[in-house]
Amino acid sequence: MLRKVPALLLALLLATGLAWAQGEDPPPAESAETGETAETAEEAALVGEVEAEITASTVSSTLGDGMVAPGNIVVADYPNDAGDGLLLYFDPGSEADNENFAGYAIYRRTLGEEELLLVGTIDADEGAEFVDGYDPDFIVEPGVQYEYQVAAMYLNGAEVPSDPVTAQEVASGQIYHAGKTRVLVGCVLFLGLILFYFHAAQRGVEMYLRPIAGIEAIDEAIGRATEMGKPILYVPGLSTISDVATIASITILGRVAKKVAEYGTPLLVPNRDPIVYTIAEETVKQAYMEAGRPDAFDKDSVFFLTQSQFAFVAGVNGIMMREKPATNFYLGMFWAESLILAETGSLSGAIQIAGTDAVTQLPFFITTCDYTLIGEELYAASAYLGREPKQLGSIKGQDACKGIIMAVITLGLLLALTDIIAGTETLDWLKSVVTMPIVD
Amino acid sequence: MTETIGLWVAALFTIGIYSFLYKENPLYRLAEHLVVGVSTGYGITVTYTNVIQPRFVEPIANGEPGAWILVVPALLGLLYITRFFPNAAWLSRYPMAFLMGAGMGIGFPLSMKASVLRQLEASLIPLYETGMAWDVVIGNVVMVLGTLAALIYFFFSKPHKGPFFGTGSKIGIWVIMVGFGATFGFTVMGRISLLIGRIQFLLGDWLHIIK
Amino acid sequence: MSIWEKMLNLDRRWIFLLIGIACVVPFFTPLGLPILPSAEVLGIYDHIEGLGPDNAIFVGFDFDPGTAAENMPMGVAVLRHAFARNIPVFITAYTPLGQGMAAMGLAEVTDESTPDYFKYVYWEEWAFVREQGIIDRAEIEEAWIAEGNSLPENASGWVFEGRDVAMLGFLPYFHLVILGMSSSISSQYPTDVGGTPLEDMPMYQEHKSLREIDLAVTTAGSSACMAWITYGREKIGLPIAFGVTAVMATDYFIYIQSGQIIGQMGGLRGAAEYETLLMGWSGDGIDREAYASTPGKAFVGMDVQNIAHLLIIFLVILGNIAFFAGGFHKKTKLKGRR
Amino acid sequence: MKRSIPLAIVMVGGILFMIQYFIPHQYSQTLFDYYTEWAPLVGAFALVLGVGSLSRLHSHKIKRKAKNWQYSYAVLIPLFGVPFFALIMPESLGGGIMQTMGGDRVTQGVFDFTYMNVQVPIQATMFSLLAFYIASAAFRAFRAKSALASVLLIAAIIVMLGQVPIGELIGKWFPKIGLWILRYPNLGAKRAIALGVGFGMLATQLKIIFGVERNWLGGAGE
Repeated sequence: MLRKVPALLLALLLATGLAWAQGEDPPPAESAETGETAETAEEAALVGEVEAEITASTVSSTLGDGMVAPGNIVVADYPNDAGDGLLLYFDPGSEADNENFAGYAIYRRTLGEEELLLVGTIDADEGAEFVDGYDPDFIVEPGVQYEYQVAAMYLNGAEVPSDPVTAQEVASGQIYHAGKTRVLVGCVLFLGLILFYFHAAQRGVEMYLRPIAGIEAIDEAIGRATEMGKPILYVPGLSTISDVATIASITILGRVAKKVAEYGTPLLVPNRDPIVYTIAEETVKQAYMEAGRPDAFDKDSVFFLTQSQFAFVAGVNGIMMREKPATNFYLGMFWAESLILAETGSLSGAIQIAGTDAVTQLPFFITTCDYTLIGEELYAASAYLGREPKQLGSIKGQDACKGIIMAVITLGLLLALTDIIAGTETLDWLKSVVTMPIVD
Repeated sequence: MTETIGLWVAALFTIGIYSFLYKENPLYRLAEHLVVGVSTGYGITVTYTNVIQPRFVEPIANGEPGAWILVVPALLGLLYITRFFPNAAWLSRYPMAFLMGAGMGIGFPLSMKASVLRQLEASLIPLYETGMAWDVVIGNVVMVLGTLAALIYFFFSKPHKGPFFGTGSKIGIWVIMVGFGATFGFTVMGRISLLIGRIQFLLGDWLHIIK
Repeated sequence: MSIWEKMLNLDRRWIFLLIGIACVVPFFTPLGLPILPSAEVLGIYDHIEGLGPDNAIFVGFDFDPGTAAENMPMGVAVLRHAFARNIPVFITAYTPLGQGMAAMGLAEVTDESTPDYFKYVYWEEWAFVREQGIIDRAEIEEAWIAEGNSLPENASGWVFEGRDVAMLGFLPYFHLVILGMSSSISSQYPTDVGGTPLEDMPMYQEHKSLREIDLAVTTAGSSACMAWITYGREKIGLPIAFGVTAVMATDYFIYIQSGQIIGQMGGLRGAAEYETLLMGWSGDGIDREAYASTPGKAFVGMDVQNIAHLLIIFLVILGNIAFFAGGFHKKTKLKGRR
Repeated sequence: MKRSIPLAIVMVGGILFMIQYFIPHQYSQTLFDYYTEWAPLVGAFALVLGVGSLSRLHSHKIKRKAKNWQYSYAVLIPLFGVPFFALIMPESLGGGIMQTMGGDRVTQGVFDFTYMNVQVPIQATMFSLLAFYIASAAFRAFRAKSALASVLLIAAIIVMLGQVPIGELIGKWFPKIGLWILRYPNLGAKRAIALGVGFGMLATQLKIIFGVERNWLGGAGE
């Protein structure tokens, strides 16, 4: 598998690099004011483009008192939208130096209409750009020809309007959002890898998964219980069957039950969710059959306790104190009760093996139990034991993606070191390949 | 008056639940059941007044133009009820499918962006820049190497042997343990905070012994 | 039975009693130790400090009563800060029970018994001001006072319903609601919880979609806060701040470092840091305005937390000494364990 | 009809909206707007499932006089009582719900009363029980059994001391080291876990969309 990682990485870099090179993020052009956010940088860049495209349309009206109104209004379609936005850009008039200057008012009308509507204002310190169409009361219709007027507003209430200008472009929706190429590459890559490994697994291609130390411990713990002639307690988590951890736990339960059936050790499986209960019962029964001892299956070994979280814990604690199981398994999804379960178990002197993907509960299991399957180790252990193609394929696909991430981070580390030693700026280049604009 | 009664009821339940620490008892059991009933009842009310009334009942009653189309999602939602009739239970899969499919589809690219690509982007940081404090430099190295090492630990396609995978996974598990230590410490703080909140209620709001 | 074994087999109700005492006694002997605000909390404070009546924020009460002890002081502190600066606040909830929490939080800030409370002016009460066509925040207050209303002595300001605050409440499938609000808030919430149409509210008329909002603070006891990042931040670039329970706080540092959130209050400590800032903390040499005269619940709670933490640490160490000295570690050993 | 159509809806909806993200065009936006408008309405009815199964379970318990059956009334009465008072009863008889809870408008109805004085204290107190359990587990169960567990406990103690003001009195560097742990090694570990979880979540979403994962169909007959 790992041999494929560099090739995949190359594909990723190639694809993102290509997208990047095509200039969907043009270098920030100079603008009247430099915005700090990527948003304004993008807009500024866009304005630069528009400026290059459109040369004409200069309407600067000179008024009394030597006041010059804003002019050179340029209207362009806002890119990557549903055709509901227009970008307005203009040159400030003489108001920019006036201390009474309060901001701009933007007026709009559909071509051929009389009345100008105030669609928005710009504060004095916000520059000379405006995106029209964000106000749900004055939406921009795609394909409609508008006329715009920009008026400089003064603190005394006076307005110095420009002449109305017919918009050079009409709003239109785009079929593809050019700013989302990196996300697209990521999605396609992930989708491709997962589907590839799904098919490979279903075709029966042999797939390597490294041995997981916890599995050894599981077998050993079952052996220990058998020696002592005491029961084994298996809690398949407190969540529903829609939780991945529960599904993983049920697979492991099958394996444990089979071993238990072979050794003839008693098994106790308390449940909180009624559906998980029925599935767990099926699984254990099946395991006894596979072990060739269907008659040894005790119907009362898998049981439903209660749905209430703390009442369930109280019930399981009672079992631990009465039956004194030699081994406790807590595999699946756990919440705050993890601590109460594991504490009681450790007091009863049992060997405890836990496994969950609930990060907040893992520290308690690690300090209290003898062995803990951390996060994804639980899924991997289940795939390893269950050998179910679906599960295996999914684990392998995710692993491949992790491989790509690892490769990029390693590359980043190397480039960062190069930068320190040689004083270059290679990391910035790599970062620009993966960095996405904040706004879609 | 109502307020005083309310305080006493709340205090009674608070103490009743704490009595569980000594021994399981009927008051605790009552509280355990009540909380299920009240929260669901509350949910029904709020859902009706916040969703069904303004989004369905009112537009239809006011005869808003085009409101009739809302009958479609409402009927779809009503199919959930079929769940309780074994013969028609399968119909309840339709509203679930409507919500599930599109929900997953909308979430997929956004999760890819927020949880994967953004995190990748954030781990590409310069380790050292002029003027950086030494603890930040060490921190940056620990952070980037830590992410890489912990990823190696969760990588299942290679045995944990050799300088890259062997050492990497060992460093990885140590870093993970430090991270879990932090979670542990914070969790302790959180649980105690909840207790302090209840004591503030008992001693302050109810008994007025403390401010 | 050795002395260690006896110790470890101590009835745990004694320990329960011990922690109970450790959390009650300090209330009567306050230490009053200072709390230093961290960069993560300052990030939120400074952002809100840079806003004013022309801006607007969202505050999500995205938690249930179970974690109210931690989350409520955060929500209350942010509301207090916003009201003091006359920043309009839209209040939402992720769960039905969260709506009740939001109502309680708002009530706490506007209740007469709270020190430095804000006098709440109901929508219908100031109708006459709206009829005059006044929209500016300062002018509204002027017109309201001109009508013979005066600020109660222990109150620190007015809150005009519909101008300073709108209680939007709970909606199911909240991540879709966030997405929907990115084009128009009123498409998701035609009215507030009380039935007042949003379209009539001055604060809505000035801020019609999430694009015109300057910050969303989500106080959460579950992963609900992630919806704001995935669907708010990544979709329209809305600045987000977290107020999360301590249990979750360590998991979300990655979003601060990646720049996806501007700051985070973690657990009671985070809330206490914010309260310190609201009281005009100037330990770093910067003069801050004091918005509150008395410490809030979180600050007082942190005082109590001191002793409890020391007790827990003591118990861990003592327990381990007993365990190893008593030789229990030899009894249960698995080859495969780590 | 029973399985294949829902599976097809999921697949079509999933793929459609996955692609929709990349298409800003107005038709795509309209489709999206319809969905965000309808989904909460459809989702609101899902509450029926919870109410139905609760009332069925508890009425059965009462009928069969199962163990602790009396307590089932404590579930059923508020389950229907709360919405009945809130939505149907007039305000003079304890009905109605709060309008806004700002200011001095005292709440009187059953709806507000049960929330403030039953729901809030019970739920908050239940969770606070964990403070007691954590103390007991601290003494009796949290063991530094191995080098790794010791690292975990030491980091935990530093962070715990760093979080409370008294930590600074004990050692000036406790808060500093505590924060350093949170910002760097903790962040490194959590990012790796988050990436793993992220991939796991994405894989699950794909499995549901493509009908590989069908557990959500369960329990409604074949």
